[in-house]
Amino acid sequence: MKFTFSLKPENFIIERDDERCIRCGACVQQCAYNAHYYLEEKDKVLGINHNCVGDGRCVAICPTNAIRIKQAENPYRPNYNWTKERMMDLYEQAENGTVLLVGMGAPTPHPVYWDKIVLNASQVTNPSIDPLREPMEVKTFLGSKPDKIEVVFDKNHKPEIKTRITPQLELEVPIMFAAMSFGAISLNACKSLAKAASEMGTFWNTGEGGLHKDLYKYGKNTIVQVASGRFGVHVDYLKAGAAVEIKIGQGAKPGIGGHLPGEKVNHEISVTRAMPEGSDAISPAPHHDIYSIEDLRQLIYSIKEATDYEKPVFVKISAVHNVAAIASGIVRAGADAVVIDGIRGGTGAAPKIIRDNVGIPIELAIAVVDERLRKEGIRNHASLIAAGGFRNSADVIKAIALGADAVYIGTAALMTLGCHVCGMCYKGICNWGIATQRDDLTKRLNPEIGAERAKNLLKGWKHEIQEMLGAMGINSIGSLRGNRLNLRAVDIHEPYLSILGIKPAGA
Amino acid sequence: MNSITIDALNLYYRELNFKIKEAVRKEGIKKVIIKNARGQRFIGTGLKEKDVEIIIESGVPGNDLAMFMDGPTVKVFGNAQDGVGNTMNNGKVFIHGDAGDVICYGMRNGKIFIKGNVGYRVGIHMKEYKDMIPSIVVGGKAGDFFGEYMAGGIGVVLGLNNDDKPIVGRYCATGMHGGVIYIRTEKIPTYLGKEVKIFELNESDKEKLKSLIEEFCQEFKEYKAEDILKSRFIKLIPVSKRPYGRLYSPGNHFPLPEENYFSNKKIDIEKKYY
Amino acid sequence: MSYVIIGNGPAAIAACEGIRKYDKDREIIIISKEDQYAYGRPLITYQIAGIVKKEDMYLRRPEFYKENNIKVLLGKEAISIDSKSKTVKISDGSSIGYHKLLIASGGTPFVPPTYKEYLTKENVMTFIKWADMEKLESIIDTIENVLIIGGGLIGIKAAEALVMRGKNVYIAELSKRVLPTVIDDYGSYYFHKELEKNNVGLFLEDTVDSFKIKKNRVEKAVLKSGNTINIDAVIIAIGVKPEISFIDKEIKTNVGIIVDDMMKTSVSDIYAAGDVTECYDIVYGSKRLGPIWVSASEQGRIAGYNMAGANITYRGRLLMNSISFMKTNLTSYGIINPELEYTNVEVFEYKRDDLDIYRRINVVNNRVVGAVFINSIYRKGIITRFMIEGLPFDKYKELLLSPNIGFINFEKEYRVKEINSITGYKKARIV
Amino acid sequence: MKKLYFREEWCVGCGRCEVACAIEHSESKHPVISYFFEKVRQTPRIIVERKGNISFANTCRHCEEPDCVNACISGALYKDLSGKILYDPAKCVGCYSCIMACPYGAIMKDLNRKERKQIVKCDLCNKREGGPACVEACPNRAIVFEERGE
Repeated sequence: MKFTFSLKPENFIIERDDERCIRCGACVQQCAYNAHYYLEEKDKVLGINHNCVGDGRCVAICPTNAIRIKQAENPYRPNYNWTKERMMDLYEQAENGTVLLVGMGAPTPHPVYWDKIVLNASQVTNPSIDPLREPMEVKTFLGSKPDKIEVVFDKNHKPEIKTRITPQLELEVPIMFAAMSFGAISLNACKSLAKAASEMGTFWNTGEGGLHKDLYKYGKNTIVQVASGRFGVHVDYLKAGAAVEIKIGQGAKPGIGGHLPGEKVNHEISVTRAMPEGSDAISPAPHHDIYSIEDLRQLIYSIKEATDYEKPVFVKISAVHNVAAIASGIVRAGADAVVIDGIRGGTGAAPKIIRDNVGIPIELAIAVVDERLRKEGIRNHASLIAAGGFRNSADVIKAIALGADAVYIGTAALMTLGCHVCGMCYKGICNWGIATQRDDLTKRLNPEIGAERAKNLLKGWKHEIQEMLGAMGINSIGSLRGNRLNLRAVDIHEPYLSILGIKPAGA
Repeated sequence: MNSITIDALNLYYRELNFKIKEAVRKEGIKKVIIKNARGQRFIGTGLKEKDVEIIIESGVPGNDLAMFMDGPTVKVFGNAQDGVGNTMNNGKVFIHGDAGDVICYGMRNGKIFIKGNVGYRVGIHMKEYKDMIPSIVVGGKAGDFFGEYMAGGIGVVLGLNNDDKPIVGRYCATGMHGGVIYIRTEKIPTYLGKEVKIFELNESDKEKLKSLIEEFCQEFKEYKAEDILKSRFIKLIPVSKRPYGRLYSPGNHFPLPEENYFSNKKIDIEKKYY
Repeated sequence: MSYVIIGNGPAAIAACEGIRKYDKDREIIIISKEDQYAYGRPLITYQIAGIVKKEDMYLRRPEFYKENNIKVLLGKEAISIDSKSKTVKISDGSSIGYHKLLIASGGTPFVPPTYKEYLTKENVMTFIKWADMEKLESIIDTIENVLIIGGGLIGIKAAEALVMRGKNVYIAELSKRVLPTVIDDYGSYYFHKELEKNNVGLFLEDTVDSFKIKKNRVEKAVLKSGNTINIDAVIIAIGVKPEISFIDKEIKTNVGIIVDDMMKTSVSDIYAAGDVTECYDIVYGSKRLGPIWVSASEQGRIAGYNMAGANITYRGRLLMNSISFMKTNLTSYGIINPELEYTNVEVFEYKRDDLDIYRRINVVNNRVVGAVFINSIYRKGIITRFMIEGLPFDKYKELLLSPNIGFINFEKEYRVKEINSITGYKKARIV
Repeated sequence: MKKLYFREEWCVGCGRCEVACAIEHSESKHPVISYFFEKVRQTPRIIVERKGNISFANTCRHCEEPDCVNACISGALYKDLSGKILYDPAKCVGCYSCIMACPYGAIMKDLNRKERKQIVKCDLCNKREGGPACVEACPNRAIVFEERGE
């Protein structure tokens, strides 16, 4: 162990119940951060607190539950301004002079409006519906909807739709797996999500890392992403997916590009991304062929041209100050769906200062975008997909009531695979085999298990959504979309009430 | 010869591209000649047929010529606009004139030859993987940000026209972390990206360059390969495959495990099991 | 007509099981010289030492014979075989007709003529049979000093039993070290050390010259070297030889009965298995004697299969021995001292003093031909693969010499196939 | 017959199967009690081999033609009617012939029973409901208990 002088105190304290520890060595063997150590001479297992990141692998793996990980208290004088975290960050930068990197979504105490919004339920005046006995439609179609539908009758008086419907995605449940690239997460994690999505009739997203050859078979449940780095983008890739998503921004790091460190670029990634092994995979901050809405339209249509107008094209942006105007531009540029990623959206690696301080909460963004598109009369031209920190089915249904068509879940999906939100994704040594490319770690995630668990989550949420809809007396999720009357605010003040477009509880 | 001529005058880009695709895919036509191009976008976009030739005989094709293209050859007898060979996967493009900005952005393989000048942000983020090595040869001069973020491939600027502009604009090769740029010049460009170093050409460089320039001269017949190759070139290659590796916090307080704890070495297996 | 088996050891039992795999009906008759059901002869040591009870010494439960329709003629000896009339004549005068005959008579203790007369004395015995055990048991409480003639496998196990009973043991061995057949020169040092630790008197390159008798008991032994020791009992443990005194001249024999890959003798319908045979040895590549338990069981089983009509061949015997004396244990495989037969022998040794670990691997032409492991038994059975399959030594050198022998050093394909084998390891016996 | 199969690609090398095995064969079947307070600390019948990135478990294959049973001098090892190779410690004299003969290295000395030489081997958790304990303990389904072949 390195013995260096550092001002940074430990983050976690490893408590081991010595009366329960049977010296099996599982914790030592499993911790890739080397936070456990076996002293053979004394037959003792020791913890190295400094190394602990609190990802709970040892806690889960210990056969006798002998390990507890505790948050280390601030050893310094308490100070409201200078919290332990701020001091730690400062010391870290004083030591290294670097940009602080983080993984996962922002843990900052920006208000979570979901928690202050409550749902309606039917009582007496209109009956609630029992989803166990009556049909309850949660199927959702994503894509541009025509302004009107023209129907003609042929000679035999059979109706026929004359209007040309642009390609649509059919979702059995309005929840998709968010873009996480092969690179940021392991191939086994991708496989888990892809399998779960295809079994649940929904979609997963490749992220910007291309599509590994093993994943082409899940193509019809795949959304392929085109980002500024254009990694792994070629015609076959575009055609392999069910839809193409142009990534302009990401909620966790609006305005900056991605950066996959060279040590994560192993053989498989290098094949998939078509770049040399060990080389940094840098996605520039902007797309260098998009400097205007007009340029965006050009990219959208070049993709449509390349895919023979068979695939819907999505555009993903992060939720920022004038998101409504931007979204309007995107819809007018010809996107079939707009994806908005809020400030709590996750990431494999982002500068901490950006993640925690740039962007706006997704709740507000959905509300303003939906409102603006309606006002401009173009809401039907594109679907609205929300992303960024969805934690449960209530968040999903509230987002839909605010105006979203569907949501992306990223962190929640990873948690089904074992993620404990330790936020060390950028290190590339994820103990759960998710955000890593190290062979010994990636094999800890068996896609058979991962897919089952991810699928279970979607199943559970789907049932819950049906229950909530039933309680509201609604039998189709389409009737809830943008139906803000079913929402009430508790403890939200003007002007946010008017931005969200919902009434306070009791009103 | 199995060919077709399309008059593009007054054709909407979608119609033109539809016609090209129909001809190539359904009728098996190997040579498509386009007359009177009027800035129609996406010509050749997403085409995969290897031995197809698209020749733009007159007029100017629009943006994103040969985008995502994977095999065919495109020749333009005139100027081209922005985005030529954007994210191109394979094939060849010859432009007998100037081209605009963002040429060969994120290009994965294939070759682009431009007789005249190019605009800004050319060769950004070109890639490279094993024998997939994209290359661009610019006969004239290049604007700012040539080869920015370049991750692989070969960029060549020849500066064959005699204007007094610098051969490449400012910030050439900024953030470059792979590939190589050859510039035919005596002078070192100004504001060069700090991620690259300048070298003289070695034998293998000369060979690579020779084959590219020969191909260039074969198409653009007024130039002689021997003459060009006689001139002095400089080579720019990145210092590191990881230009920003140190900018972000390494978080070095986790010593990476060298040897797994329960592996043979650490535990005295003889004591434990024998 | 029944299946007739002469002998009642592991080969006989395995043969019964082998027969019953293919033929559930036909009666099996076992002719047993001893008046006991099949028991584990090596267990005599442990019975004397008090580790097993007499009733636990039987190889099979009593019901086994009934369930499998096996008739055992206890205390009857086969006197001769008539292959023409297909009958076996037995000691009570009757003869039994056989359908298929298996000779599994095993070995008989070798007692040099000079000692033969003493065997009638009440404190002199061999150490192989049930009767020996009972004889020793009857006097065990009255004796103090015991002389064991022979420091081979039987001698060492006898010594262990007696040491465990707190007796004062002497061993007289003709060669310059104990266990001459199963251990190399250096390895025997560990046994000498362990014997010494347990106060066993060792007389090497020495044997008994004469005994002094008093009241039908041997009282003193005079050794060739001139030493005289007071003793209360003598165990003659010089070795065994195949019991072939009764067999037909037509059956081809050398020292033992020569058998083919299907355990057939040169006479049709007569099979042989166990210590009595000379069968193909994988490592030596020739037919030879190899009186070991594993091979007896294997041969018995193969013979059983073939007697019942199956057509199964034996890959060949791999010599192996596992023996321990008190805290020191030894496993050895194949050719222990290949120097005697080959010129290009490579020997790889490993010693560790604090734990008394010793490993030796003999390699000839890049093949493992023999190995000795002392106090180093952990997973060492894996080495049998190398000797049976002839795997190249240089490729797996690391594996074979590492203390942590395992499958991890094999190629992925091999180990995945092997550790997931559906039938288990078959190559050893059936090709 | 159902047997244990090991999927190397999913083994994480944690050794929980070894622990589960020891617990299952203990008297109390309690992880902590069996380790600290029982007279005999159980030796796992399953072995996890590790080297670098590779790890996998392996144990007795319950061979059709078992070498260990052939080698057993006391009848302590036997094949039961279902085909499992089982072990009767009462009959075992500790000669280690089975260890010598097993080509899988799947039989081990009982490390913790000091007063008497014994061995341990996989019994496929013979009497346990729900199949072998190692299968349940594996966090990544690297061990499966199933019927294969004919």
